[in-house]
Formats: sequence, structure tokens, C-alpha cells
Amino acid sequence: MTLLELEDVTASYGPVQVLEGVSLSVPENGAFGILGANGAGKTTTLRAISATVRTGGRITFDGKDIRGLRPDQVAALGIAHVPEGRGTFGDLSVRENLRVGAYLRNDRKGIDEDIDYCLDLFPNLQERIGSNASALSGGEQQMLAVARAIMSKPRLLLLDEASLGLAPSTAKNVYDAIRRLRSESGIAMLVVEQNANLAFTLVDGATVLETGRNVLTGTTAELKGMDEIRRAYLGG
Amino acid sequence: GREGGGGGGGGGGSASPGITDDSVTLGVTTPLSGATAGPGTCTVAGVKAYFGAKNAEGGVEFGDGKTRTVDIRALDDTYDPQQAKANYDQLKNDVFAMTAGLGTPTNRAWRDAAIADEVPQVLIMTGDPLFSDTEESPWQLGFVPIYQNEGEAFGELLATSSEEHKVAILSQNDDYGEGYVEGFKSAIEGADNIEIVDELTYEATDTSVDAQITELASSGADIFFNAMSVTPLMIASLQKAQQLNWKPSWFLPSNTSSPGAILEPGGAAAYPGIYSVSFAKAPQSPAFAQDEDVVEYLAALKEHGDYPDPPAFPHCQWSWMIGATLEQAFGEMTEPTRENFMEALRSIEDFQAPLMLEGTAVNTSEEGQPAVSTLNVQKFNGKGYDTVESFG
Amino acid sequence: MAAELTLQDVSLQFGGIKVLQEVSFTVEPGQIFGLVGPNGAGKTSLFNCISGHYKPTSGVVRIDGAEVQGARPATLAGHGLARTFQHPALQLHETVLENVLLGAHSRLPGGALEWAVRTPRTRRAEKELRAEALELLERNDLGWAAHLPADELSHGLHKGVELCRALLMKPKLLLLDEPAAGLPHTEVETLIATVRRLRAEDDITVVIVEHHMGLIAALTDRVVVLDHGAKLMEGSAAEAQSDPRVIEAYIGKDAADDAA
Amino acid sequence: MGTFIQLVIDGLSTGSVYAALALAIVLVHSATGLINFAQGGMAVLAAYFAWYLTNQGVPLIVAILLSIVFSFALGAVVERWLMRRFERGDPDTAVVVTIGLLTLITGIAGWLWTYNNQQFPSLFPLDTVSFLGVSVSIRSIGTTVVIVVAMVLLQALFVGTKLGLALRAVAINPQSAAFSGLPVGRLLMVGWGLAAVLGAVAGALVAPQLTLTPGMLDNALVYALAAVILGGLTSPVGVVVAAWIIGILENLAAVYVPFIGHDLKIAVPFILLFVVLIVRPQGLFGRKTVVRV
Amino acid sequence: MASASSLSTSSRSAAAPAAAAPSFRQRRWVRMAAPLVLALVLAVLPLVLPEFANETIARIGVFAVAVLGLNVVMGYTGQVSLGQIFFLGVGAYVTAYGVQNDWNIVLVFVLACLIPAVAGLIVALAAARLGGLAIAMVTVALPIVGVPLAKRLSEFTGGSQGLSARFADNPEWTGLYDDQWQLYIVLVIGGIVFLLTRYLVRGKYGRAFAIVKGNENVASSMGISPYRYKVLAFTIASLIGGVSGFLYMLVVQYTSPETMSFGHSIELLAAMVIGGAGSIVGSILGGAWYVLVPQLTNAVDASLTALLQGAVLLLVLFVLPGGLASLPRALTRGRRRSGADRGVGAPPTTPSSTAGSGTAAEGSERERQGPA
Ligand SMILES: Nc1ncnc2c1ncn2[C@@H]1O[C@H](COP(=O)(O)OP(=O)(O)OP(=O)(O)O)[C@@H](O)[C@H]1O
Ligand SMILES: Nc1ncnc2c1ncn2[C@@H]1O[C@H](COP(=O)(O)OP(=O)(O)OP(=O)(O)O)[C@@H](O)[C@H]1O
Ligand SMILES: [Mg+2]
Ligand SMILES: [Mg+2]
Repeated sequence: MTLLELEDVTASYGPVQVLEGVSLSVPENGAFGILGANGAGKTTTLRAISATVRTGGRITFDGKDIRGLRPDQVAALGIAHVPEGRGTFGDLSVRENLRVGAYLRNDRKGIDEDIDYCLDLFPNLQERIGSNASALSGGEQQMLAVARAIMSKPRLLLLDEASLGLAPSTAKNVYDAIRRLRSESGIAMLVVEQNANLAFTLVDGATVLETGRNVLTGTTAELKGMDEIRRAYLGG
Repeated sequence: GREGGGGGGGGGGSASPGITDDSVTLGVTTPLSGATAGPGTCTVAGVKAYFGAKNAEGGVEFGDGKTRTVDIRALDDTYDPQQAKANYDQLKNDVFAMTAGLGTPTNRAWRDAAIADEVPQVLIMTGDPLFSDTEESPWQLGFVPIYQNEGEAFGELLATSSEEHKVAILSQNDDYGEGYVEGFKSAIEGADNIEIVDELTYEATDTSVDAQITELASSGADIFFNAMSVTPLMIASLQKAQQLNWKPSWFLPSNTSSPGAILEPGGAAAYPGIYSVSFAKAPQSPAFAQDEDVVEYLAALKEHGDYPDPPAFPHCQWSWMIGATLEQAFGEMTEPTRENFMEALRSIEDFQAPLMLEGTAVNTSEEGQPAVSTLNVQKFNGKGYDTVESFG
Repeated sequence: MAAELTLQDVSLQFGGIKVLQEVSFTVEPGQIFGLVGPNGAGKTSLFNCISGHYKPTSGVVRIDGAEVQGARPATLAGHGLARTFQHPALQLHETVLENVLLGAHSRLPGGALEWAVRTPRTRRAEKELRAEALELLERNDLGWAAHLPADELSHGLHKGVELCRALLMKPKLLLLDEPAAGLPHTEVETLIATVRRLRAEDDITVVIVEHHMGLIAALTDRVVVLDHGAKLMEGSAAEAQSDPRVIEAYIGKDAADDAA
Repeated sequence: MGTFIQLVIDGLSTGSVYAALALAIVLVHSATGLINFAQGGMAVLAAYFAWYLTNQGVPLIVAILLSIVFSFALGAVVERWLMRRFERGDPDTAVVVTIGLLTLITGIAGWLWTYNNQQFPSLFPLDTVSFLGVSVSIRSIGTTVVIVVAMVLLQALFVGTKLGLALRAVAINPQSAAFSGLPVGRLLMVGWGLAAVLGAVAGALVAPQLTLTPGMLDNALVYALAAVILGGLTSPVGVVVAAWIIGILENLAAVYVPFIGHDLKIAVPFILLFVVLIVRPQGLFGRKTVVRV
Repeated sequence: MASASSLSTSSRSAAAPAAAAPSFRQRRWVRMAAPLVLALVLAVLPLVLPEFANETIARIGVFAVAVLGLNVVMGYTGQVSLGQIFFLGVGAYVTAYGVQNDWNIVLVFVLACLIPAVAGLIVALAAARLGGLAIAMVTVALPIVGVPLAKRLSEFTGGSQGLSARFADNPEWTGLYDDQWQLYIVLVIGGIVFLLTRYLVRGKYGRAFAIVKGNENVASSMGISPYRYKVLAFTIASLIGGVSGFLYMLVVQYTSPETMSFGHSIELLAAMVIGGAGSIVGSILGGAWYVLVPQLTNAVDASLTALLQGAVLLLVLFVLPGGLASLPRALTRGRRRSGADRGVGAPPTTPSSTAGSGTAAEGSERERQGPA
């Protein structure tokens, strides 16, 4: 079953159109990747889903058209977006950040458990639990953003370069944990990632964007087998 | 001005700007918004009411035999000198004379220009003596008594007292407060039964004068001379002194002594005596409830002055009187020129304008004095005021 | 002249948190020096101590032999230190060119009055540096974006603009904080080439913080590994990558396998 | 000595007036990141509303409660239909919009109810109690107590509740807040609504003392802002304490420092503010915000 | 599907703008001619306009200069200053005092610039350490304390009765009317100040001010000491404020403590934002706003000025959040951008300024977005 489907989606910032027609689909419990050069439109595609750019085309989630919703309404459907850059609440403590992530939930106990889970996953955050998020190091903030998204128990996770600024081992841990989430809780995910080596350990398939269009879509195995992909993204 | 002083100077009766055979336009610049909008609004309402009523009857008769309607063009200056000057610039070539505006700095801002342009700036509401100095201000004339006079009147009354008095003074930190204090002090000079025990100031922008009242209360004075022009602060002072159980006799200026708007909410009945000076009947006072002048005035204010409530500020009454005084001057004008108008205006003697208290009158020919310089000292009787001759 | 950088027992504390603990090392003039370590190890903080944005709690920082700890960032910048930021900080509403020109500040002569009356000297200098900035952008494949507002560029390209801005300062010592983050593979290779060329042409010392081990391995002459604010080891990139402590604390077992 | 204590007590009660307004400003700031210059104007409007109702025969306490409801709606409407357009733009523009709003509200009040001073009935009796040779009006005590209660409630809202956390999160990063499912628009409206409610309470408390005019709180605004910055923008307790300090210090300086006197006493809070800010840029009780490079 | 060889970096070059050569030439031509035309118009205008128009333009000049100063410190450098009117007041008092004591008018002018500048420098040396709202509250103290201070120093200031000074009566040889002569002086002095400021905020210093406003950490790493540049901007603003004070005396010919009342500082701030913060043209528009709106509301209904002014202010900002100076940009933005790059399939032009109307929720929700 398809969970998320983009059909010929366009998007623009003010008068500047940057997506010229992007199509992709993420199956229930699936993981799909988006690759592309800087400026190709990866981030914009995720923003189109979470309703933070002006869009055209069709975006359906769970069979329903979600275009025209507000960002928080999209989130309420169970789509959690880990944005590019610092997506944390600088003046809130690490714990408060996590609590905000769980805003849509009301199961007190579950929330506390999940906070513990996240702190387990990111020992750095455990150490800085009471600090303001703005004091954290770049990588720690990235961890916090991912953790906050996990706190909302989403059905679909949008990850925009979640490994950005993470140490190699930490990046790996994060991806391991996300993979675990996928198998344990059945979360689906749409992943933008420059580190294609890492991304390919997670996703089943991916699309390559170029100037706001899909130029190539395939399964992980297919893509890995293509020379030009290896050259451009895998450094092989 | 481009006329280079031609405004009123044109010899031989060519009409000045702002006047035709059947109408004359007067300009007002006064605060209609901002902190002083309360009294400011009144300055327009009274004169508008006066001439509104006259116009409804056909107009005002001029000395040249013509009957003219009187239009008022009022602009808001928010008590900003610069804006007042701008308003003047805007009006000067369209109006016959400027009148009734409230405020010292706002009137001073264009005084020089009015002199240079030879535009009358008359019957304005400031107690600044400069405007009544004919030498310095040939095209000006104040209306209300200079602040010094008001302070003096009370000082003179106090000097007649047979008892010993200790006086505490609180005054607004500007020419208003200074004028009052100066007049008061000059009147009690030499009176050895009077001692000033403490003297403080406050800013018109203060939110509270509690500290001053507390400090003055500790002086043990039995007379409190409070030269204050801000209504809420006056009410608060009356309340605060009671709260401190300090019960002196008070002196209040003419514009902050309204029985309904200040004394009643302030709980003035608790004090042995509340004195003020006035030359106008207070419409709220029961003594004048049936007074013909007052009834006519209140009706006109509502109908022509666009002022529905009974006024809380005496400025409404004053500007009504300004209307009457102007009419008086118009009646003496033989030529439709500003110069002729100034002449006529300066020659009014003992004119008992409507709403004027017995014993006061408009006198425009007195050197160095505004149109009104006579005042009655009054004492609060629980409802309104009675004129008094001696302290106690 | 490329600068020499020496740190001697540099420590930094915020409240109770020990961010840096007695870190010492020396960067020789002309070296490309790597600084790696897990998240929160104190790499950026160390940069801040060098560039004057943080004042070390104790210890000595020397640039070309002069003690500079506690000096103001602006002073240090005036003496040939340039840096980029981990999180790119551009003037988003200004054009890319204006952003880059900011790097020319100290190289432009004249006081406020001279600029207000536009003396020929200031006009000439502005013109020259504008041309230089354009050329710099061109060389970094960003020439096409020179006149676009920075916020119309995608995130990944901001890094490049920041680098150009720092380069226009003509520094003797350049600190790069995760320059490769968010770049696709091909761009990382371009970056490596750029830094190499820099050293060759401009006689400059470079310190790089980076999690991209490929870049570190390809580029650096020497690396220091930080962990929890303390120096874990110092050596060549290859030594670091095979050091078990480093693998344990930083690279991760599997990742090390992958890279191998 | 009696005078000294009396001056301190007087300062406390003046300070409470500033504190009332300051709390509302803090609430809006925490919930939207803006300084609302129109806060006082909105409070005045609420007070006029209550005053109007009492003139129609509605009992005072009911009138005040109704004005509180009215204020919540007013705050929410202002946010939704006016401020929202500016909330993420240049903050200077938003501040100027609130200045424009203040002007507009003052104008409306003057137009509807004239610039005359209106008597607003007091919730508390005008009696005074005396002790130690000092007299305090019941009204001051009542005002102070209400302020303290409001302060405690506000503090509790921010640190202890989900709503408070959500309000703060929205102010800090609306986009991430939306990504976490927080209804950003609605929360902003609630923030403004609650601040307006606080303002309405403040208005009802101080109107009997200042007498009701369209510009009633204009002069208090400057003091309230000074208290907000001095106490620390993030701390309800801080701003109330700061407002009291300002009220007391001003009185004492005016009386006991002859050079300052009553005319220059207004300089005192600003000198204090300046000295404190040099030492503690975040204010007396404020949380330090870390700006990392 | 595109050929794989283009996969790597092609997306960036695709966005290269195609500069249209003829329009550029045209623009250069306009750029050369416009100042000349403008100068000519300004030279002739005072001769043909009626008296009141000249007086009004002169007043606009006064406040445009004051707003310009505020723009230097706030619009360009980001320090919220609520004290600008204080420096205008000081400049006016210095001028009035000098004129009353028959000092040489050039000396008076120099002092009217220098004394506020020095006062500003002293204030800034202390205040520039603060940021954000803190500096706003410290600067607001200037007018607030300035008013009672001016009253207390009545020996120099004339106390609450203020000072009058007329010094701009036209010299005989000009054959001009007073209002024309005054306007010429305002235009010349104001024009010079505007020109110098315009150059200053373009190059090295403009960029430095902007980065100090944008990010102090970046500024300092570029060798720009935020503190020094804040002090510099504040001092320049004070100096320009002094110039406006001189012009104020020239035009209004009277000053009193009310001149520098705190409310005017707020109005200046509003004028700056409505004109357009960080914009030279915006400063002129701000000055025009300051002078014309009260005039306009007075004409509509003098008893509703506050209501009308508030309403007009909100209306203008609602339509043009970037201020009046952003009007042309708002009108042309869509066309320029969509024409310049990625021309294919550009959507119909939607000036961002209209986004909030109609479906306000959606529109402004969107406005808030963009890279965080
Ligand atoms: N706020 C904006 N206004 C105008 N154009 C924008 C804006 N943000 C992004 N763009 C443009 O949209 C295009 C796609 O940007 P996007 O951020 O989606 O790229 P990306 O693929 O995520 O790149 P990166 O790998 O660098 O993050 C780019 O050409 C960029 O210049
Ligand atoms: N101003 C500050 N206030 C409080 N803590 C700080 C501050 N600056 C840094 N820290 C703390 O110091 C530690 C080191 O931070 P730093 O940014 O130097 O790490 P880093 O090595 O650069 O990590 P990353 O690879 O994630 O960027 C972090 O735990 C951070 O929270
Ligand atoms: Mg991206
Ligand atoms: Mg770092």
C-alpha cells in the first residue's frame, strides 16, 4: 500500500518556481531516498510535503489529498519533518525540546519512556539534558532534531540530511536506530541524504533530482549498479 | 510670509484674508489628541458652540454694518510646537485671525511668525504674560488671567487671615507652576503670619505624586497650595492626603477645580477648605443650575459644539466667553482688516461676557494684562463654589 | 606568510561543563591540519578560542609566537585570521557578491569620512576588490550566483559562499569548520582540490574540522583527535584512522570497516 | 522614619501599577517574541468597556469579568487579523504596527468616550489602614495582592504547563513548532488573548487610581517597559520585583537626593537599568540566552 | 530521462541569470540623467510653488534628515534607538542659543552638529555594549530625561517657555521670499547630508553596518568590531540629528522641551519604518510621512486625528510591510525574477505584499517559512 504519493509536484518560492514536476511514492513501512546535487530541489520536495512552500500537483497521504493543509495539520496526520539546519528550539532545554516534540501525544507514561529511549540513543543529549538547545554543539543539535521527530511517534518521517554534522559512528548509530524504528514500529520514511553510502543502507529505492525534476528512479540495487551514480554519489 | 507684512497693513480698507462680506473665518490650533486633548477639545467646542448658535440666527453683526457668519477652522497640534507652527502656516492665508488655542509652547512657536505676518493671535488660552505685553506682542492678546494673577489672588486672600499659616507648595515644573508660585509669593511678601514650609515640583507626565504628597504631609502645613494642571493627579492628591490623614486647606488653580470632575471623586468634603479662583460660572454647580447663561450655553455646546457631555474642563466655558468677546470686537470693527480688528479688540472695557462671575469682566486695554485679569476667590461649599472675601 | 599556531594547555569551562581540557598542539606554517572528534568533543569551541569568540579559561594560544588568547575576534581577523562557521551565517537578503565582499573589509582603505565623500582611493579599491571577489566566486563555481540574494541559494551552496568570504580576507591562517557538510561527493573532491591549491598558491595555514574522513585523509598533513575536550591522539590521518581509541570513540567499528 | 517607610509603601503601590502592565508585556513577548506597545491601549479599551457596562447598571465585578472575556477576544482578533501578517517579518515593523495600534485604540476611545476623565469605580474600598505611623489604602493592598497572584499564575503557566511550553516554542521557532504539530496560529492567538486578559485586569485595577482617559496608561508604559527589561524579559517574578524596585527607588531618590529631586527622578530607573544591564545583560532575573557561533 | 553525465553539478548553472544587455544600458543612461533632472527640479520648485507648499517641503526636509539619522543607527546598524529626537532637540537648542547670542551662523551650524555628535558618542560608548531591547530602553531615557533637564537648565534653554530664534530671513540680494530662501537652505544642507550618507551606506561601511546588524559574531570574524561600528553609527546618527535640529530651528524658529518629548521619538521610529528601514529614499518618505499625515488627518477631521493616523499607519504597513520605499519593488519583483532565471513555467506573478489579504491565514503562514 502506498502511504505517500507525489505526482508531478511543482513548488515555488514567491515567483521563483523550483520544482518542475517531481513524482515519487513511499509505501507503508517503506523507506525511500532522494539524491541530487546542491540546489536540485531535495529540501523543497520535503517542504512541499509539509506544506511550507507553495505547491502544485498532487500530494496524497494515506489516500487523502493533503495539499492545502497547514504545516501543523500535516504534522497532525503523522508526518514528522526533521528540517535542514538547526530545527531546534534554542531557548528551551533539551528536555523541553523533546516534550514539544510529543505535543500531539497525551500518553504521559509513553512520553517519558520515549524520552528515555531518545536519551539512550543519544548519550550526548543525556549529558546536556538541562541545557538550552542553543548551547549544544552542531552535531548535538542535529541529534536533538532527530530525537524530537521521533518523540512524535510519526507514521512518516521526513529526514533532511539527518546525518549532517554527525560523527561517523554517531551517524551510523542514528541510522541503525531509524532502521530499528522502521522494523519495530512500522514507520515509513523519506530520506534526503548527501552521504549516499549511508542512505543506501536504509532505503529500498531512491530518486535522483536535477533542477527540480526526477531524472532517475530505481531500487537501491539498481542505482548502486549504475556507474554514473557511483561516480557522482558514492565516490567509487 | 510673502505679503511681506501686507496681511493687515493694506491701507484704506482692502479686506484682509479670511473675511468676505458675509463670512469671516477664524483659525484655531490646539491639542485635539494626546495628553492635553481633554482641555484642548474644549477650547474648540466652546467657541464653535458660540458661533454655531449665532450663525443659526443669521450671523454676527459687524461694525461696518455687515452681518457675517463665523466659521471656525480648528486643527490638532497634539501640543507639539512644530505642529502648531505648521498649522499656523497652513491657516494664516485663509483665516482672518487665530484664536482660542491652548498651550504656552504651542502658541509661542508661531508668535514671531504671526507678528511678522501681522496675523492676529488673540484670546488664546495661556497664562504666559508675554502674550499680553503690547510692546513685545503687538498682534497678540491672551484671554485667561496670567498664572501670576491667580496665585496672587489667593496669596492676597491668605494675607488677610488673622491666623498663623504654614504653607506647603506643589507645582508643575513649567511656566504654569512657576507662574502660580511666583504670584503667590509676591502677594504674601511681608505678611509675617505666613511661612512657606516646603516646596516641591512634579512633572506633567508623572503617573503619581504620592511621594510628593507624603513628603509635604510631613511638613505639617495647614495650607496646601497645589499648582497642578493634570486632572487625575489632582484627584489622586486629594485622595492621598486624606489617606495620610493630612487635612490642610487647599488652593486649586482655576482649571483643575471642577466640582464634578475633581472635587467629588477626590473626596474634597473631608478638608476644612478648598479654595480656587475663577471668573466663570461652573455649570455643574447647583447654584447655577437654573442660570440662564448656563442653560443656553449647555444647550449650544451640545447642539453646535459637538460636545455631548457636561464639560469636565473650564476651558469650554472660557472659549464660549472668547466667542462673546470676539463678537464684541467685531461689533466695533469699521473695516474688514486685521489691523482694524486688533484696534477694536484692544478697546473693550468692562464687558460682562456671558457666564462671567459677578465682579469680573473683560478688559482689553489694560497694559500688560490679558483680556481677563479680574478674578474671584471662591470656596467650595460641598456642591459648588461661593465667592469669598476673606480667608476662613 | 603562512602563520604558525600553537596551543598550550588550553582549557575552557562553561559553568560546570569542561568543554576543553588542557589541549596542546602546534600547527606548522603552511600545514593543512585536521581536527576531528565526536560530536560535542569541543572542536568548534577550540576554533572559537583561537578566533577570539571564546576566551579560554586557562592556557595559551599563540599565533606566530604572539599570545592571542582573550584578544577580540576583530583584532585577530585584522592580523590575518579567517574562519568559516559550522552553521553558515550569511546575510540572507544581500547578494552573494555583497556577502563575499564583506571579507574585503580590512583590505579596503579609508575611514568613514573618506567613504562618505567617495575619494578616488576608495572608489578604486572598491572596484578592484569587487573584481577580485567575482573572480573568486567564478573559481569556486559560484560566479553564476554572484548577483542572487543569498537566500535563493540552497543550503549546500552557502558553505561555498562562506569559504569565498573567508578567502577574500587573504588570511595567513584559515579555520574551516566542517566545510564538506552537506556537499555531495563530487563537490567534496572539488573542495579538496581548492584547499590544496590554496596552500600551493597563497602560502597559508589551514585548520579543518571535519567529520568527512575521506576529506581528512586526502587533505591533512596531521590531525589531532579530541574527545570530551581532551586530546586523544595526534598524528597523521592514517595513524588516526587506525588508532583503536579513535575507532572506538569516533569512527565506529563498522564504519572503519567500510572505509577500509 | 515614618516618612521613609511611607515612601517605600507608596513606591510599592506605584510599582504595582507598572507591574500590572509589565506582566502583560512579558506574556506577549514570551508567546510571540514581540514587544507590544499597544498593551496599555488594549487595557484602557477593556477598562472603558467595563466602565460602560457599569454605567448601564451592570455590577462592577460582572462588568470586569465581561471585559476580561471581551479582552481575550480582542487580543485574539488583533493577532489573527493584524499581527499575523508581521509576526515573522522584521521585528521593528511589528513593533511599529503595535504603535499604530496604540494610536488607533486611543483615537477610538477618545472618539467614543471623549477625552474627559471618567471615574472608574474601585473594586476595593477607599479606606486606609495604619500601622507604624504608615497608612496604606486597601486599594493599594488589593492591587498588590492581585498582581502577585497574576505573577504566580503566569510563572506557573510558563514552567509547568503544556500550553506554556507550546506558547514559548511557537515564539522561538514557529516552523519547527508546526513540524511538531503545534497549531501555531491558534497558539499565537491564545498568547495574545491571555496577555490582553492580564491587561484588562491591570486596567480595572489602576483605572480608579489614574482615572479613565484614553491615554491613561501612556506614561506608565515607559516604566512598565523599563521594569520588563530590568527584571528580565522571561521572568514574571523578575518584572514584578523590578517594578517595585523602580517605584520605591524613584521615591526615595526624589526625596533624599536633593540633586535629583522630583523633576529628575524619572532618570533613576534608567540609571539603575543601565547599571544592571552592563553587569547582567539578561536583566535581574532573566535567563541568559546563549548565542553560539 | 536525462543523460547520466549531467547528474553532478548541472543544476547550478541552469540557474544562471541571463542579463539583458539593452535594459542595462538604458539603466545606466537613466542613472546618469536622473540626478541631474532631480537637482534641476529641486532648484526650480521653490520658485514656482505656493508659500505653504514650500514651508511643508522644508519641514519634510527637516524630518527626513532626522529619520535618515535614525536609519543609520537603526535601519542599517540594527540598534533600536528611541533617542533620536533628543539629538534633534540638542541641535535645536544649540542653534537657538547661538543665534540669540549673535554667534557667527557657520559656527552655530558646526556646533549644532558637533555637540549632539559628542553627546551621542558619550552615550554610545556606554550603550553600544547593550543589544536588542536593552539599548532601546537606555536610549528612550534620553528624551525622557531630556525634557526635565531642559527645564532645569533654563539659563541656556529658556526653561519651559523655550527659545525663539529667527535667523533665516532672506538676504536682500536674493530677491527671494523667506519661505523660498529657507527651503533652499534646507535643500542644500539636507541634500549634502543625504548624499554623504548614501555613499557611506553603500560601500565598506554599509556592509560593515549591515553585518553588525545581521550577526555580530560574523562581523567580528571579518575584522569588524561590532562595538566600534555601533558607536560610530550612533555618533553619525546623533550628528545627523544635530543637523536636523539646526534645520528645525531654521524652519520652525522655536524650540521648547516639548520638541524632544518621547512621543516624537516614537513617531520618528514609525516614520522610519513606514518610509522603509535601511533605505535612503525611505528616509525621505519617512520625513514626508511625519509631516504630511498629521496635515492630512487634520484636513479630514481634526477631532479624529489619532484614530485616523493609527488607521492609516496600519493600512500602509499591512499593504507594504517593507515600507513605502518597497512599493516599486513589490510591484516589479515578480516580473524581474521570473524573467531572470528559470523562466520556464513561472507561475503568475504574485507580489508578496498581497499574500496576506484574502486568504490571510495561508498567505502569512507561508511568509513565515523559508530556510530557518
Ligand atoms: N527561499 C528561497 N527563495 C528562492 N529560491 C530558493 C529558496 N530556497 C531555495 N531556493 C532555490 O530552490 C532550489 C532548490 O533548493 P533546495 O533547498 O530544495 O535544494 P537542495 O536540493 O535541498 O540543496 P542542498 O543539497 O544544497 O540542500 C535551489 O535552486 C535554490 O536556489
Ligand atoms: N556557549 C556555550 N555554553 C554552554 N555550553 C557550550 C557552549 N559552547 C559549547 N558548549 C558545549 O561544549 C561542548 C562542545 O561543543 P562544540 O560545539 O565545541 O563541539 P564540537 O566538537 O564542535 O561538536 P560537533 O561536531 O557536534 O560540532 C558541547 O557539549 C556544547 O554543548
Ligand atoms: Mg537541502
Ligand atoms: Mg562543531
